[in-house]
Amino acid sequence: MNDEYILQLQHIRKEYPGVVALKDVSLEVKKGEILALIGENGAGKSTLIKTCSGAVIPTSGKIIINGKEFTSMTPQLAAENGIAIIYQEFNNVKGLSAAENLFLGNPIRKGILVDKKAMEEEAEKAFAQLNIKINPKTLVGNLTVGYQQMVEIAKAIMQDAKVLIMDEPSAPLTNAEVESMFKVCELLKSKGVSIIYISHRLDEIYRLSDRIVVLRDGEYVKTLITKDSVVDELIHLMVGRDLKESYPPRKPCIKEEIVLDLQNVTGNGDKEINLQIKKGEVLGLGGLVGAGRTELAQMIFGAVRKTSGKIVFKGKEIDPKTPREAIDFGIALVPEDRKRHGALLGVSIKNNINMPIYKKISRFSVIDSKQELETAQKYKEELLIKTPSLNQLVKNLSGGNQQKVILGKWLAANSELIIFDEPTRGIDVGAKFEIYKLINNLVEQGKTILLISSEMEELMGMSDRILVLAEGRITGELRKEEFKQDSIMRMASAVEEVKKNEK
Amino acid sequence: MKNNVVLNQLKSKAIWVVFVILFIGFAIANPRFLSSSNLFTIARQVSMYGIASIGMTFVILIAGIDLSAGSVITIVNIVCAYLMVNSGFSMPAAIICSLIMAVGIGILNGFMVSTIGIPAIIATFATQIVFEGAAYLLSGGTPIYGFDTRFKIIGQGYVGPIPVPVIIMICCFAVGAFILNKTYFGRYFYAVGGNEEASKLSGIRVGYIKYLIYALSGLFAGLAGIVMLSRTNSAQPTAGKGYEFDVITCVVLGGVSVSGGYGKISNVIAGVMIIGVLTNGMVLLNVSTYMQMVVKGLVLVLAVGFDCFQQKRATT
Amino acid sequence: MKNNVVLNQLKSKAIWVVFVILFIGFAIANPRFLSSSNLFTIARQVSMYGIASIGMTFVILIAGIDLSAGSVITIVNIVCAYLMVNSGFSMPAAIICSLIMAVGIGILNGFMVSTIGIPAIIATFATQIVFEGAAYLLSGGTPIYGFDTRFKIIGQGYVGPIPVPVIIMICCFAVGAFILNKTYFGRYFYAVGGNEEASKLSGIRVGYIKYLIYALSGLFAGLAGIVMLSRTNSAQPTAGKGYEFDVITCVVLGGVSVSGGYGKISNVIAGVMIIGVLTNGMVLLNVSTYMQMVVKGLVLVLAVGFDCFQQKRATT
Amino acid sequence: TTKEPTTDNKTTEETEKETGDTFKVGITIQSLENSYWAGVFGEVETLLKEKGWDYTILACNDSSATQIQQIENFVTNEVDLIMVHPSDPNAIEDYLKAAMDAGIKVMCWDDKMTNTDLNWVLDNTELGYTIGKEAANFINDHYSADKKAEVAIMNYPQTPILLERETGILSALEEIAKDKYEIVAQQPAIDAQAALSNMETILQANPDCKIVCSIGAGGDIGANEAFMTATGGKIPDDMGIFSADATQQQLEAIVNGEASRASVGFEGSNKKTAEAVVDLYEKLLNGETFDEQNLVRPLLVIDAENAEEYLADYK
Ligand SMILES: Nc1ncnc2c1ncn2[C@@H]1O[C@H](COP(=O)(O)OP(=O)(O)OP(=O)(O)O)[C@@H](O)[C@H]1O
Ligand SMILES: Nc1ncnc2c1ncn2[C@@H]1O[C@H](COP(=O)(O)OP(=O)(O)OP(=O)(O)O)[C@@H](O)[C@H]1O
Ligand SMILES: O[C@@H]1[C@H](O)[C@H](O)CO[C@H]1O
Ligand SMILES: [Mg+2]
Ligand SMILES: [Mg+2]
Repeated sequence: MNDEYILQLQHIRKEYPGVVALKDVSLEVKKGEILALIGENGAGKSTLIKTCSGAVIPTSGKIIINGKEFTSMTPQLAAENGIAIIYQEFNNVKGLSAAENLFLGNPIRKGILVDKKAMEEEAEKAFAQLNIKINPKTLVGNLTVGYQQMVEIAKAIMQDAKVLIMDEPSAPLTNAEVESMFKVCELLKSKGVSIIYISHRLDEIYRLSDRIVVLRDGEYVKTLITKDSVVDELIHLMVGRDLKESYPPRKPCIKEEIVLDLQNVTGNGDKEINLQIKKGEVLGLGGLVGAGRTELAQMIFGAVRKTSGKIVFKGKEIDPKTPREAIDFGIALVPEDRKRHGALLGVSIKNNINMPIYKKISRFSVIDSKQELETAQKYKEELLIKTPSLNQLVKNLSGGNQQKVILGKWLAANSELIIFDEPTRGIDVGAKFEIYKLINNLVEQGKTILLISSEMEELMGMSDRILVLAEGRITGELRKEEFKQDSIMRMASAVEEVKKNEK
Repeated sequence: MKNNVVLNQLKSKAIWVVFVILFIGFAIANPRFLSSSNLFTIARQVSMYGIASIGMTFVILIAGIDLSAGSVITIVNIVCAYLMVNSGFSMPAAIICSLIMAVGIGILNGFMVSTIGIPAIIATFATQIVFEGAAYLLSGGTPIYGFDTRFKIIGQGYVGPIPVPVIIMICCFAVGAFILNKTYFGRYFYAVGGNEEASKLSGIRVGYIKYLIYALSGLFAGLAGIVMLSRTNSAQPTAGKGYEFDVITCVVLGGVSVSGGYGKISNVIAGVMIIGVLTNGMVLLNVSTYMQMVVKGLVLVLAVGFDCFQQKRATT
Repeated sequence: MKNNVVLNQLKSKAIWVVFVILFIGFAIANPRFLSSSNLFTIARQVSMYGIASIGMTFVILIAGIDLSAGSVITIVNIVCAYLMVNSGFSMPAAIICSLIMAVGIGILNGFMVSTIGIPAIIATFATQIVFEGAAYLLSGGTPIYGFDTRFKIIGQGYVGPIPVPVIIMICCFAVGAFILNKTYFGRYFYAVGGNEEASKLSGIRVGYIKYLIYALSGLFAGLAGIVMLSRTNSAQPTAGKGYEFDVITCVVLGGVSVSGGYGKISNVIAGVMIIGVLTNGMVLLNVSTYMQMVVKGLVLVLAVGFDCFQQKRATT
Repeated sequence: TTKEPTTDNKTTEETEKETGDTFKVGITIQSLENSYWAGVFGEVETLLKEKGWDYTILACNDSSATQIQQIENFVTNEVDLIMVHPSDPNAIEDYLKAAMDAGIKVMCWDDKMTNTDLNWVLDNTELGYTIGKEAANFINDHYSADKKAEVAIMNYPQTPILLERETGILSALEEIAKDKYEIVAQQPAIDAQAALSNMETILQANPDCKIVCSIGAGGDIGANEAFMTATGGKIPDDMGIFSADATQQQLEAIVNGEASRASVGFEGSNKKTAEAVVDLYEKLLNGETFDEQNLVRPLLVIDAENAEEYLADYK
């Protein structure tokens, strides 16, 4: 065998009841290279890399690490052979400290005793290297999603692996954090570590990778040398067609009517938020992790109650105490944490889409099953949800398709105001484009949108106006013509200013 | 491919396979087992488990548990009898009052689990001992009996050849299946069982759903209590003792996931039948008490184990 | 700010507050309660709960449950007595053999839960009834007695003023706390309880950990059984009946989360003490059995409810 | 005893009050799952309340460890008398000794124990034999070697004394009705609910089973309900249930000509039993001594002939 390859996957096939996730996929990783793995949602990327650790047992095929052939893999074996993986789903233990999570499964020991102190010291160092401020003693459950992901990254790096596999590591991170992660990747590469990097953000792929492997529908499509390839080709390979612009144009559709008017809304970590959104407007909310955007969305949606201030919706003051009440007023929230808050994983696509409207489509509590099916069918087609059947459980869908199901649910609910919290996180370019078109459709139909996004490009590309939050306060507003990355960043990190104002 | 479909069908119905095996086994071991009168006897005997199992199915679907089911049966026995015998209530009035009380106990469970947030296993265990104590206090520990003879019809009557309690059970199963498959709140049960947080954010009033489910569990246990009272024609403060575990066993045998979100009434029926056939068959074969315990434990492990093993193989 | 720290400390120790309130309440209601002999009596009485609660804490930490704990106590009673009386084993040999058996039963639970994948509540319930039946079969239903008088020391002896079972309990608590806080596998218990999938993918052999935990639960229940046997000096096939629920109650009172991942031995001690003080105090106040059931249920709800309510407020 | 000095220090009035009126009694019994116990102790409670005594009645649910705990707590509480119905007498001997050493009077119900002032005993094998004898005589009257009686035993081997009772029943049948019967089933039936269910099944396996011997009230009541349903209330002459306990419900069934034929009682009724036992408490507490440590309780067969008389006692 070729010694140059540190990891080889050969003829991997994986079948699930009713689905073939991978059909004869082969892939090689060279020593010290960064290999990008890309493909649409459901292409089989996560499934493929999971076979490297035995988290998924392939139906057939073999795994060769450093020339050694494995037919059955276990997490222990993978670790022993120098493979470290950051999975797409979080894999930390909320009840243990950040330090203990870093050493999960491999604690620093003195005999049967754990050496907590040593682990905390090591953790300090690891976090410093990544340029993140986390107290090693904090329970991971008390960290934000972004920090949890940083712990994951630190954990994988700590393992001194020969191959580091990262499945959409940047999805929950903001730009600054992504930057420090890239630095670490480059450092590792210079030390001869190989990296498999999965992401839907093509700019990252171009910045980081040496070669790109494209998958489509569970099949290997092509390997490209990054510096010799162009984006359009890449997109074409991924989605099997051409995509022209990245942000579809929309007709001017902003009306005079003010749909949402927040007056001094305070609570849930936010202070005195004032904002207005007009009918048909897309209002972007920018900020760093912990800025309090999700928190604001939760209050508008009734998931958490505000402590003071007024929410005026379509001219009437409302005070939603539960999401149900907010939904009945016509408000919807597409949450950022898809698995925990968005989709009902153990329930079918059809049921998920109909969930907010079941009561409406029932007579004397009995569901009108024809209408139920029609609704689900409609949004499956509209959103191009990739599935063999509407009865498929959502947990068996790829991440991006899960997100589409959640969108379908709120479209079905016919909401007036839709709050999108990181709507394209983990979504492939093709689907992203679909979602942008959808957002346009929605506002053109007279709906109103509050868009929270940490992707600066997206925020600027899609919003009519941007408000920036920092530390729970609004620190600035930008009209379309003023959109500039630095302006947003300056406002987002205007922490000192905020503190001064407080005094 | 076709073969595979049959196999998959069989797997999802594994519990029915276990049932059929047991059934055939007993039929061979004792020919009387198959007599129509014995089959009706089994159906009559399981009717109370069947009725109570529906509420328990709902509860387990949302990853809860109702350890108070046995106590509800007991207190319904005592209260209904007390009202008829000592307070001069008419039969329907006594039944309705005691069922309302059963629902009330369910709501109390709902309050503790949903509003206060006490784990179901603890909340319903507390309810269990409180109402067991209350049943003793109310009855003074002695049986209450001497009801209107019409009261017997519920547990001992027949419509044609079919025992009334069996008809009640079938109706309850139908209602249970209807709720789960056809109504919107039945859908909510699965949703809440699968992911409470996401359900809340999809607009489901999770708190209410929990109240509803525990109230229904109380109601079905109460109904089982009424049937039991009519069958024994005498109320004992020990009537429902330990019943909850038999009922939970039926439900779990029927494949309802104790971690919530999955389960079907049709398979619960198989679970109920297995317990019925097993108990009946062992007495028919005059198996001693001690051995009955051992055998029940083993069958439980084998049946559930077979099911779990299948599923484990299917998912990795 | 400082105030807040004190408050938070208090909250995380809410169960100790409940304990102190109960303690002071009983001390005021009946002065005899505070006599040193009564306090030692309480400690001696809870020793079996305390010992068994450690294994149960481990099990509940991984979101499991061990309904067979009571049965293990029973069968250890019967087997140890049988070996000493009928098979002529020496005292230490009999103790060791029966503890090995207890561990074996735990391993069996581990096998069913971990390897086959049967839900813990069902697997251990099956074990419970099988070994309860087995205990009857072995003893023929009658007590076994007539041990070497030295055997009494374990459950009835004293070292200075301190009862031996209390010393055993304290040692067990120390071992339990040591395992959970200091050893690497103790930390794995939290990991597995908090996120099984992540633990597996991080290279923790989750299967082994489960075996270990159920085996330890068997061991601690077995130890409790030996102490009980020495205290009663006679083995009965009903010895441990229903014990598991008292033990689970102690553990949950002690704040161990039934959904796994969170819990501390120090608070479990408070849970054990509450049950002990409550049982003792109510007898001192002449509360009858029926009322005791009602009161126990209420205290359980209030104590756990208080705790849950605090936590609910803290997290929203 | 240790108690005397304290009484000496009190004024005569107080002394009189203490000896003449108020005592503190602790009672621990095996379980309340059986309606006999619940019934008798309901009456005992009424009597103690009338007297104005302090009392605590506890059930140990068949657990010796719990019973020991209850005895210890009674001792701490300095009761004047402890009455035990042992779950397992061997287990509590030591602890009763400690109670006696603390100057507490100790009485045992049912077993011949050592460390007690008085044992109020029942020979359970004898009791079982009496039940069996009634059944055997009935079998002799209605069945023969050619037409054997099919007998079902409602037992409860989980409790030792009830196991003894079952043994007694079996030996009486064997001695008195040899060859004229066949035991077709032995199934547990501590409560009416289980008994009913088991009897129905037994009737399926053995449709000609018409004789039932039960160790207690639960088996009697449940089997009676099963027979009444099976025969539509028309109980044939050769059908009969023979049992222990003689509770009101059982006596009413006998009087009404249902399947229950005879039940072996003790003092006659719950009330009489309660009076008898409270009377013994009083005697013990007033320092009376008994010639024999074991006071054997009478056994009383109640059947159609005398049932009315004892039933009157309940009304
Ligand atoms: N447990 C499972 N059961 C059935 N089908 C599954 C299961 N896991 C994955 N699949 C299917 O396998 C296919 C590949 O999924 P995978 O998660 O690997 O996609 P992906 O490329 O990682 O997508 P994304 O970019 O959205 O994360 C999908 O069609 C998915 O529906
Ligand atoms: N469960 C929790 N326990 C304690 N603190 C929390 C918890 N969840 C969030 N926080 C805190 O709340 C703050 C807001 O976090 P969050 O990431 O939700 O903000 P955000 O503005 O929505 O971020 P993003 O820009 O990623 O949307 C953070 O400072 C975080 O530490
Ligand atoms: O166990 C009890 C007692 O021994 C009593 O004395 C008679 O009835 C039985 O049920
Ligand atoms: Mg993926
Ligand atoms: Mg956020």
